[in-house]
Amino acid sequence: MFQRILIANRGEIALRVIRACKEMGIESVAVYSEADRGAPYLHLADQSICIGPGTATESYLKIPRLISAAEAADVQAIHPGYGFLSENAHFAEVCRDCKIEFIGPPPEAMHQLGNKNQARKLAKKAGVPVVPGSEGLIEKDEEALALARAMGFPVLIKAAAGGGGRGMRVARDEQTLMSGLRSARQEAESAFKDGSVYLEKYIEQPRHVEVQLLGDRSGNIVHLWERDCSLQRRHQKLVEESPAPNLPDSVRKKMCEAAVSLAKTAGYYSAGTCEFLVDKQNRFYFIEVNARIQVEHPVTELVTGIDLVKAQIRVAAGEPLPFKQRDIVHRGCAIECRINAENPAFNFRPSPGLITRWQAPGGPGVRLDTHAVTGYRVPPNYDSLVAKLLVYQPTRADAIACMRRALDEFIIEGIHTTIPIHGEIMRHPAFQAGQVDTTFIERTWMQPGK
Amino acid sequence: MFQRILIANRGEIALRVIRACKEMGIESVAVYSEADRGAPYLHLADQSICIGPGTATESYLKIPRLISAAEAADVQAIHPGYGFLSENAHFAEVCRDCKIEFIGPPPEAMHQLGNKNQARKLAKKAGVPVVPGSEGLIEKDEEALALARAMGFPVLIKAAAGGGGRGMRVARDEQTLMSGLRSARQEAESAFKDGSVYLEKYIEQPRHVEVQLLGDRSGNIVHLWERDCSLQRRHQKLVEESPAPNLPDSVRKKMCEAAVSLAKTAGYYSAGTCEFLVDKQNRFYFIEVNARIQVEHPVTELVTGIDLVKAQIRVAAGEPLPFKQRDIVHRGCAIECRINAENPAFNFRPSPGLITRWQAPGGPGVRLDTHAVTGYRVPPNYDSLVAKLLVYQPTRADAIACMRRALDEFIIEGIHTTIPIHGEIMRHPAFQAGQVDTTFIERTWMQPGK
Amino acid sequence: MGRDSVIGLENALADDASTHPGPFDLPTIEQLVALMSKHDLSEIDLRQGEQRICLRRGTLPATPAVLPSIAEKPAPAAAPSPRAAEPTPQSSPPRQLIEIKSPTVGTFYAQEKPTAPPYVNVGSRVTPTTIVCQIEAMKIFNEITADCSGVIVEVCVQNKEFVEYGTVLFRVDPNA
Amino acid sequence: MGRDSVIGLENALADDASTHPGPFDLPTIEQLVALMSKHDLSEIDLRQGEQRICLRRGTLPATPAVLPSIAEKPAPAAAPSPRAAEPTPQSSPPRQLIEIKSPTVGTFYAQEKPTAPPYVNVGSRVTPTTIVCQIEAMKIFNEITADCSGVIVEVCVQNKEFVEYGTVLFRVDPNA
Repeated sequence: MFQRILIANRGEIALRVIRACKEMGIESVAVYSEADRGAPYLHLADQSICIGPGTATESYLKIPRLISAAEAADVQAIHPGYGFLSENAHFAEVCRDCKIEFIGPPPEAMHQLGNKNQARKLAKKAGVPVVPGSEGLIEKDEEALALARAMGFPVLIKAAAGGGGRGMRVARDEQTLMSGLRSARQEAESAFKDGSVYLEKYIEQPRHVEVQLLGDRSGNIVHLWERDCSLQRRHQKLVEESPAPNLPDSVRKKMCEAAVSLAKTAGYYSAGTCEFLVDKQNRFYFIEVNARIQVEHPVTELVTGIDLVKAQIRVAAGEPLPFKQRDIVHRGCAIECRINAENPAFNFRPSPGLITRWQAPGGPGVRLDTHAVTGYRVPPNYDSLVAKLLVYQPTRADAIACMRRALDEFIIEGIHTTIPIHGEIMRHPAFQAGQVDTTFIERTWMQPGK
Repeated sequence: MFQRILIANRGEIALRVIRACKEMGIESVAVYSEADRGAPYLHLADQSICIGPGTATESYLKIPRLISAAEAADVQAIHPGYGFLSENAHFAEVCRDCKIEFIGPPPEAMHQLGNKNQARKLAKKAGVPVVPGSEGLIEKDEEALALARAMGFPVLIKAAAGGGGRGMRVARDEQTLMSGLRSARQEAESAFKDGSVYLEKYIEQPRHVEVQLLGDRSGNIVHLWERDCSLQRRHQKLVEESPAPNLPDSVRKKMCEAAVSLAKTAGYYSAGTCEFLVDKQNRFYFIEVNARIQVEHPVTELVTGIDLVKAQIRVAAGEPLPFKQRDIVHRGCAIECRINAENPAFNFRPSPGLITRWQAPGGPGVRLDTHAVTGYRVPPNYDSLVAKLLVYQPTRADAIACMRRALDEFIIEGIHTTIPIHGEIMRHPAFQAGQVDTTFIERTWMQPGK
Repeated sequence: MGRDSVIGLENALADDASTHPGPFDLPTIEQLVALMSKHDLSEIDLRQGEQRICLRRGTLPATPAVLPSIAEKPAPAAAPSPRAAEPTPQSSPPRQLIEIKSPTVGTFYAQEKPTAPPYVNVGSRVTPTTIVCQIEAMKIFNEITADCSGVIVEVCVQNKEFVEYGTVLFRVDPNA
Repeated sequence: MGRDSVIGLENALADDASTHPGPFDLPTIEQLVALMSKHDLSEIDLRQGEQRICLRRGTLPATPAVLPSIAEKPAPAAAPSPRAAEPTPQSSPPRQLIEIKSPTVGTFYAQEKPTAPPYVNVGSRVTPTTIVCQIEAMKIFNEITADCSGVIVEVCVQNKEFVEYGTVLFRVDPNA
């Protein structure tokens, strides 16, 4: 096992890894930017090193400085956390070249899965359903028509060079398909000087369900069941839970097996997540693989009793997984609410600053992962996540009741947070019924006026 | 189900019941003495009523005032918590007379189990082993000799009117028995004007192991496995855990079954605990039944996933238990450390006062039950428990590592607490090996000098 | 170094801005003016988006302020003493009155029996042994005595009202 | 010196931000003004996007002060009892010295190669382009220039010592 690990990250995930190290008897080395200087969680590490100014590109994203710190501190491994360099295959390779273990998947798998097209090909190869669409560009309207008929309406017309919704059209029948192709081409032409478009099955109000994967280097890859992350705002997850409500067990099993076979095809190991879209008929489509530990990993830790960060470290140290698929039992229901330093009343504008009061909830079924304390100043430089509030209960109804109770107890002063909207979500009949999709938050709370 | 419950208690257990009520959609009515006026947990109740001055006998122990408050608030039930009136059969009867449900066992069972001799008789009737001894007083030395030979040395000579160790002798052989009888009788005679003594088997360095019981009113009584509470100081528990380390599974099962049969014999329902002494040969002897919820109940909640306080309330409302014995599975290992406002460096002298900083631990596997926050003043009037820090992990080694980590994160300023000694306990080889008994704390840490 | 403190300040203001973007009130102006004269300020200029407060004092080219209604205020610097200094006035009784508090928890009864008149009214003179009311707890009626001398100036609870321990029942003027 | 109190102010401000919402935060202004008179600042001008706070004292200065200069500003008036104002006396160098800090993380090398003499010693005169040392990160040697003019009065790190970002490498007296 490693004697010393450097954590190339900050905030709650840095603290999460520090905690894992402490419990495993491994020394932890934290790095920090000047914006994070003096943050309380740094004192919990055995050593901490300043690696640059607040700007991430000059600190948490600056590979040479991280490697220098790692070499100076004489660590055997680096944990990248999530975000920053966590999915950067080049960084993983640099670590390998410097004889430092990268606590994550093999660079080769990161390369393959990092490229959307390659990942899509890989998924097909592994027999994992992907969102149907034209393999290449659409030359003639007839192709589009044939393809649309084949996969069924509605379909999405996308500009090859597109972005930000420009050159994008939803076609619900043959007529709107024809007109859509025309207008999309024109718009794309004028916007990107490239009128080429392609076609994709349009999945209306989908759910976002992902499967947690864990593998060792001897090819034992298991899934730790799914998480439903449909509650998102601008693709930012707000609430995650497991199990996915109202998901037929047959679908759930198929999805988990699909994720495992994809991981095996990619020669994957360590922790990772396979994301799917699920349509109203509970058909699931592969989106992408997140080749790292995820923000919402504690949801899975609660329902399986398996510590994912410790598992990552053990796998990186060459140990085999101590369990097989059949040993992994899913029990009860876990929900996570992301507490962000944002002001929901003002279109979730960031609300950094000094936390003048921090009074955390507690008691039965409550887990809180946070680096914040009273007197901590949330820097404006990074993402606004200040805490992950989780509950674990026998049933979903119990979990929702427990989360409501915990949110009511949570007092944070000095900054605005997402606590109020989480309270509304937990009290919303649609959420209580498990009838939400990725458009729910926008449809329900986002007033364009604000 | 009840619409409104009054909580006839204070501090962390009052908050524990408030939380259960909130999650069950029941209104909670808190009562408080002037010493607890303004305590933060009171704001979490739907209503709070001042019932008297700080002196417990004039507030938390004052039945008429509690009943008046209950009637004024129009509650259907009263939860007594632990301590105070929780094991007072008379209070339970008064509640019944006032048509208020007492959330606890039936008064009849409380009467029987409240009396040590009756409880001992009941245990024998239920075939539960008790500490061997003379049924009545010892008249002649020959009786004592015969009995001692029968149950084997060492034996304990106790003065009938005895107390505080006076008129008490340990006899390890026939000779010391004879001399012991003589000196004990003399000492008792001079101390209590009553020289009568009796004989009891002396159990050396025993472990304290207790079984959690839960029953409904239709006679379904189950056990929720055991807790080892051997780490005590002056009979005050400091650390509790489940499962009991190094306890043969056969003994464990027998003990749990014995507890259930005793509860059935007593016509018991609601939550309760059956306490045993376990000797070096893993023979167990009944001590007493605690006819209430206990401080350390969360240990059992963690390893069984069953919420004991909610269960108490449901049973009081007439609901049957939703599970049978076979449904109750014990998983993993849980440890509780009692954080008391005491100064271990000065013989655990109480350390009430203003908490100027309260920074709680968190992250995976940590549960914290506390009514304290930064700025809370611990009143000198009541017991010194300010927090219960619990961890839950797959193995005992993991749990100890997690508890060490959590204790290291815990920052409390303004008062002294038992955190330092818990840190030492978690690092002590004897504890890590599960080789401790009820004399361990005194033997290891209590310097008479201090 | 100086820069850091600006960031802190920006946060503070940004926070304000996001919290309550309401209009500013006259007390604010009054206190600003008080600040100006107290610290010999020559100018205060605050703005946020559309809003602006601009105050000048002393011998300076008087340029018109953006908000006329506010611009009138500063000139004479008739600074009223800062109200902020005053502690918020408690609704507590004048110090000379004595409070008779409930010694228990229960129901307050002003009369011995429904037909009888109240034990005391406003204006009644009481001595320490005077019974002022009864409080019923669990069907038991406890007679409450004044335990002080004077004249009842206030009856603080309604007949048959539930009272907590320590609830003020009457106020007595010992000097009347 | 002014530095410490400004930082103190920073906290106070963010603090007030939470407790005293409102577009123009009086506690903020009050503390700014207190700071102004305490350090005899003639002007404070703060803005962020739409927001601006501008305070002036005494007779109008010719040019509006920019904020970074606040720290230097209290030349004459702040001379009286500056240390008294200091809550925690930092072990920072005398004001007139310039610090050359490490722009990266790595190993400090005083010489170009083991055989060569150090780039600079105490007493060496440097100009902005003078190479003062190398810092090695991942086998790459970065030449560090003085970026200031003056005489080296202190070499703060040992040869081959690991330096964090921002570690002070040298102290330079610009007036020598």
